[in-house]
Amino acid sequence: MRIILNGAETEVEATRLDAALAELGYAEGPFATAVNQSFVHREKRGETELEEGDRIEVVAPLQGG
Amino acid sequence: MRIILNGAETEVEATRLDAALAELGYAEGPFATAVNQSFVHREKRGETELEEGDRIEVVAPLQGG
Amino acid sequence: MRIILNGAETEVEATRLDAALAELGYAEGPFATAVNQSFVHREKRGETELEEGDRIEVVAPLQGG
Amino acid sequence: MRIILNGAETEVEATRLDAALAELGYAEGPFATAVNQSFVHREKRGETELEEGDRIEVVAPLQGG
Amino acid sequence: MVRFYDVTLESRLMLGTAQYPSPAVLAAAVEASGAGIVTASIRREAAGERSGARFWELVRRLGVRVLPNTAGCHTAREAVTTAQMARELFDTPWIKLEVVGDEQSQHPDPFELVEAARILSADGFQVFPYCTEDLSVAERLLAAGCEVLMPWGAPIGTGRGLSNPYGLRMLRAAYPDVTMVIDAGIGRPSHAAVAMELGFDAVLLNTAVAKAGDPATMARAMARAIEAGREGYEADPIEPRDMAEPSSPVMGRAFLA
Amino acid sequence: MVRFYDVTLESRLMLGTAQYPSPAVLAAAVEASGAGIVTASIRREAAGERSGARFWELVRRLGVRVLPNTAGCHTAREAVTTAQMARELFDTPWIKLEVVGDEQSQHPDPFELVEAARILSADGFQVFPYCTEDLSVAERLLAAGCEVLMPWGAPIGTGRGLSNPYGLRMLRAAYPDVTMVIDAGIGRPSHAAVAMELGFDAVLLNTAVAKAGDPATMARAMARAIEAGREGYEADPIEPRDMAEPSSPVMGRAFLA
Amino acid sequence: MVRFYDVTLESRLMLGTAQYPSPAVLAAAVEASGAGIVTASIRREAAGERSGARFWELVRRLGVRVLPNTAGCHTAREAVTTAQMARELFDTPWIKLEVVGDEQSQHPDPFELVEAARILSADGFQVFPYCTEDLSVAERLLAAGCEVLMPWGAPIGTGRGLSNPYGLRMLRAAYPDVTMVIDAGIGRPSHAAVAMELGFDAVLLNTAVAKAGDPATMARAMARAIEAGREGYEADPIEPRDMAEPSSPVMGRAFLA
Amino acid sequence: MVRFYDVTLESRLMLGTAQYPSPAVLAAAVEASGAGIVTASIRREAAGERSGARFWELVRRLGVRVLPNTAGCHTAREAVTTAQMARELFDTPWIKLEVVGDEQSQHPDPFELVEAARILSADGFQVFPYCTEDLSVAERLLAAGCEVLMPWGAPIGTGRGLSNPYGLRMLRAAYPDVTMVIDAGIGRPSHAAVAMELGFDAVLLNTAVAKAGDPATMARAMARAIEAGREGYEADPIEPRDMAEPSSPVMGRAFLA
Repeated sequence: MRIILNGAETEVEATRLDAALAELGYAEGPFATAVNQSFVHREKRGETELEEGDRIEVVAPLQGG
Repeated sequence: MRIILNGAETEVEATRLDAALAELGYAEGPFATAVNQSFVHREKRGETELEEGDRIEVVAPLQGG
Repeated sequence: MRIILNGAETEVEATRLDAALAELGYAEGPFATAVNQSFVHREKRGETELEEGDRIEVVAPLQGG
Repeated sequence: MRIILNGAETEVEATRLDAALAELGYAEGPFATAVNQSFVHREKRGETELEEGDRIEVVAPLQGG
Repeated sequence: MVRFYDVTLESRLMLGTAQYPSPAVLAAAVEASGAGIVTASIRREAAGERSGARFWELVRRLGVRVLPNTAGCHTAREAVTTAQMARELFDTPWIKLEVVGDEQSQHPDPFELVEAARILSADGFQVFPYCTEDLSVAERLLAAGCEVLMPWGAPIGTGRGLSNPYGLRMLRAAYPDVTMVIDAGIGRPSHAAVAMELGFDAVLLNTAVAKAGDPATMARAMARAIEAGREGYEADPIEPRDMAEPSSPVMGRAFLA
Repeated sequence: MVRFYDVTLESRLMLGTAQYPSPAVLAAAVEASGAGIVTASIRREAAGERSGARFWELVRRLGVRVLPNTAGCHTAREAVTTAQMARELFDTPWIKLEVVGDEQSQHPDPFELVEAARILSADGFQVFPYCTEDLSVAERLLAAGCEVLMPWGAPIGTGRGLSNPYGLRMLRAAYPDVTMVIDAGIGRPSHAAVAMELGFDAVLLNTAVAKAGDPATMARAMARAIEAGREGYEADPIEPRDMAEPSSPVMGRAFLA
Repeated sequence: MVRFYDVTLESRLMLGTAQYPSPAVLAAAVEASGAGIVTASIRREAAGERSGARFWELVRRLGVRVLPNTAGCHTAREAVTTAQMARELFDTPWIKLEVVGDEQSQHPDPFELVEAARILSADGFQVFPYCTEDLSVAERLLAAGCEVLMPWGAPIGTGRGLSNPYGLRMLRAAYPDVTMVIDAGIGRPSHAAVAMELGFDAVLLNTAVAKAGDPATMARAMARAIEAGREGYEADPIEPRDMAEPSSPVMGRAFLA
Repeated sequence: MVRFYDVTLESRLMLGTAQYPSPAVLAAAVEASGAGIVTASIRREAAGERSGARFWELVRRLGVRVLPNTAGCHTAREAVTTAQMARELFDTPWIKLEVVGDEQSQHPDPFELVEAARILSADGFQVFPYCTEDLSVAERLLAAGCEVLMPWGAPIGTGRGLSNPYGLRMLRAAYPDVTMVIDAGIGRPSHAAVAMELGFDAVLLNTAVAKAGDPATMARAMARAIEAGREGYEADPIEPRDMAEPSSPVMGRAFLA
């Protein structure tokens, strides 16, 4: 399935968000997620089904002003 | 009928705006009107029926900044 | 002899500055002196002869900005 | 005779200021003169004797702020 | 020449008509100012009062355009109704749209202002909104159809001059082609000149003239300052320098020391 | 009307003649400015050079008074000799007395300045001293015989506007009857207007006009700003207020909310 | 002591964490500042990148509270989603809400800002909105549930100091009991002191410290200036006077002339 | 560390001792300020009055150096005699040399000042002259032997902050190695910070502390502001920029719109 991960087209086999993240290599470490511009809580990733063309954002803390 | 003319309770016998204004003494001179906060065009005054408690504003030009 | 002490006319009998100061009641405490607008060092007071009409200033420390 | 004209060494034969100026080519036109930092009035040029090494300034009007 | 919607005028000064010692002084000030536009307001009139008619007659004789305002309105609804009454009274599509947040500071309320500007523009008005230097508000006012903006210099009646020249400069730079009038806060001719030097197109004044000791003279002074500031802007002024530089030539200086 | 010694003039602008792109532009700027006085300088001239004569001819045609300066002088002695030469050249007792402390900042040197002013006044000159806002220096210049003071606005050529308006205000207040001309540091029309609003009698400009993109337009702008500032001063301006107050009357406002 | 929602802190300085030459310099600056709160942001992270984790570890070791921001958001929707992600990442209900109108000036967009503030407050966030000095916007932010306001001093990164001190003073006066933090535009310690002297409760800084030649020293300087300004505000400063008066007593002066 | 002749001190604040509500408040303010130097004056004392002795005792207990002044002197002669008396009383070669032009503005008189500085320096005094930002005066004071200058910020007791920051900046730049103390005119901590950010070495305060509602707190605030300004100066601050620049990184921003 083709998705958009952080703005770049990517293929994943998984159809749920948690599995897709694991497949893409996001393991430990603090990160947060949104699908199609809506926040997906950490605990909802397992029940979030992905669809072709979904836009997934994976973000982490960064210095800021 | 009791109306509110420029903020003050007033009795009028007329039931249309144009007649009420004439009855109240607004004759010549530039003035504009609103009923219940909505503008009433000069040419619509004859077809504007008044009801008990209507708030009528009659305004004229004034110096301003 | 009539002198001007800090702007006010005063009579003294002494004719030297040290004696005049003692006569006027200046005893202990820090003070400095000028006669006719010129500074008179503490150690020169004994050799400073006064003349009729001399202007003597006696000053002490004061808060200042 | 060697003089300094406007900062530059110059030879003149004349020994009076008016003659020296004429010799140097200052003819018509508005100009004013100083010798050794002192102003020499136009009417005094004829009686101003020059000496070896005198510093002569010849100035004219110029735009200014 | 400055353009307000489809009208082009010579004078870059707009004059308010309130607070003068007398109608005669107002008339003298308008004349001395050379203003092409005066502002006016509306208010309740009692039957037979005739003061509106007298003011209207005065303005007519001055031979200037009138820009009615919605002074004192706090909501879009009030402002819209006021504008509609003003349009009928003054027979003009122009409206100086004031929607203010409180009586004290008379600061523009951007939310009600933008809403009123949308409604009035759609209704055929040519809106002159009294606003701040806020870029987002300006953007929405322009999107609503406004072709003129009237950012404040400082709160009405303060006479302080421009409170935020930097912010005004940014607003001017963001929309270089929009007609912008500095409205309110001017106290002295130099304040008006500064506004014009920043590239604004015109200045609206009232208190500074009306409450001056000599309103007509102040009106003329303001008119001159506005022209001066505009010409200064157009003449490409020198940049400020940190260090001094002699203006008289130093070459060829006589050596007299 | 402003008085410089025994001469009374209409225009409150004095214009410097240096740094213009061409004599024609200079002439156009002088004309546009309406100035009654221009400043000039002197410098060494080679035999047969004739540039002094050409400049002199230009100034004559402008039909304005000339105020020669002692630009570039660092000592009283230099300044005195320079003034004497200038008096002969320009045939006027007027001298703008500049005695500056260094080339860099061109700041007036009060010690040499006062000494030169004493000598020149005693010699019959009518001295226009270029000074700072220093009250003690002003006092001595007046005691020396000066009837005009020319305090700087900012260092020459900086175009920054008034560096120390508070100090200038104190100087103005200390000697309300002395003719005072703000000399140097003006960059924009608003700067000139501020100087006049502080109660100064005139402004002398050079770089701001000569180096503007369009000198004649800037000259006219400055002239207008100076008149505007003067009229503003005379018309008794409003005092700045801290909090906003409405300029349209609040009584009688229609209730439409 | 200053209160941010249910937290009360000693330090009135908040420090941004961006733009430092290195994490070590950032850590030194935070320590030198004594700040109790630092701001942070979020961004996309590639799988296995770990830079988020490293930054997070650094912040943890500093032992300060984190105020995440929504930097770069232009719409309420973006800001809401960003805030939600930040809440999960930083485990805090606090959010510094930035919704800006354009990249160039980074000015707050009041319309999107207020909408986002409403949504986030309703969702349990404790919102710190980056706003202007606009009184109507402030009123709506407070009505939306904000208990802290963060008006800008000047646009982000400009280091100009307060662009509109008068407007900020009016905002402070309108809501004397609301915690207000001056955010952005500070360049020098004196700018921070001025903000505190106007009665603001705290200052948020980033560029002025991070880009200074010596960030840790500048951080300490800013901390001192903020305390100085606050104490100055609390100590009831003298009013400026127009004319000089001697501070040493004049009575009893020796007569030596 | 700042050097005054052959003494090097940690604190960059000098505190005046006049105008406090009580000796106890004075003592508390000196302590809170951490000042290493206080100023004092002299005045006529009646026989048996003992107030001089009490003041002297108070100062001794404070454990700080005393810098006596010549407040109120209008001529070099008065100042010289006053300085000589002060040297005997306070047993120090230091003298803060004040020679002022009038009672009203207390402005330094450069002519009498320079003359007094010459006489006193030749007589072994270490002179701290209260002067203006005038470069020529500074040059002569240094030539007279002064190793410290005390330019005013604004007239004594006005609390206005620096009247002419540009002029002060030029003075600082002209003599970068001379110890310079801003003396007079400071009202708020931010004013003191500005003085230090301009590169001045120290600040002398009196009225701003003594007449504040809470002098000890204000003294501490001033001390902090002075340190803050100095550190800010040393930490190489950012330059002000005209346009905004985001402080949070824009690369890698999540796309949520």
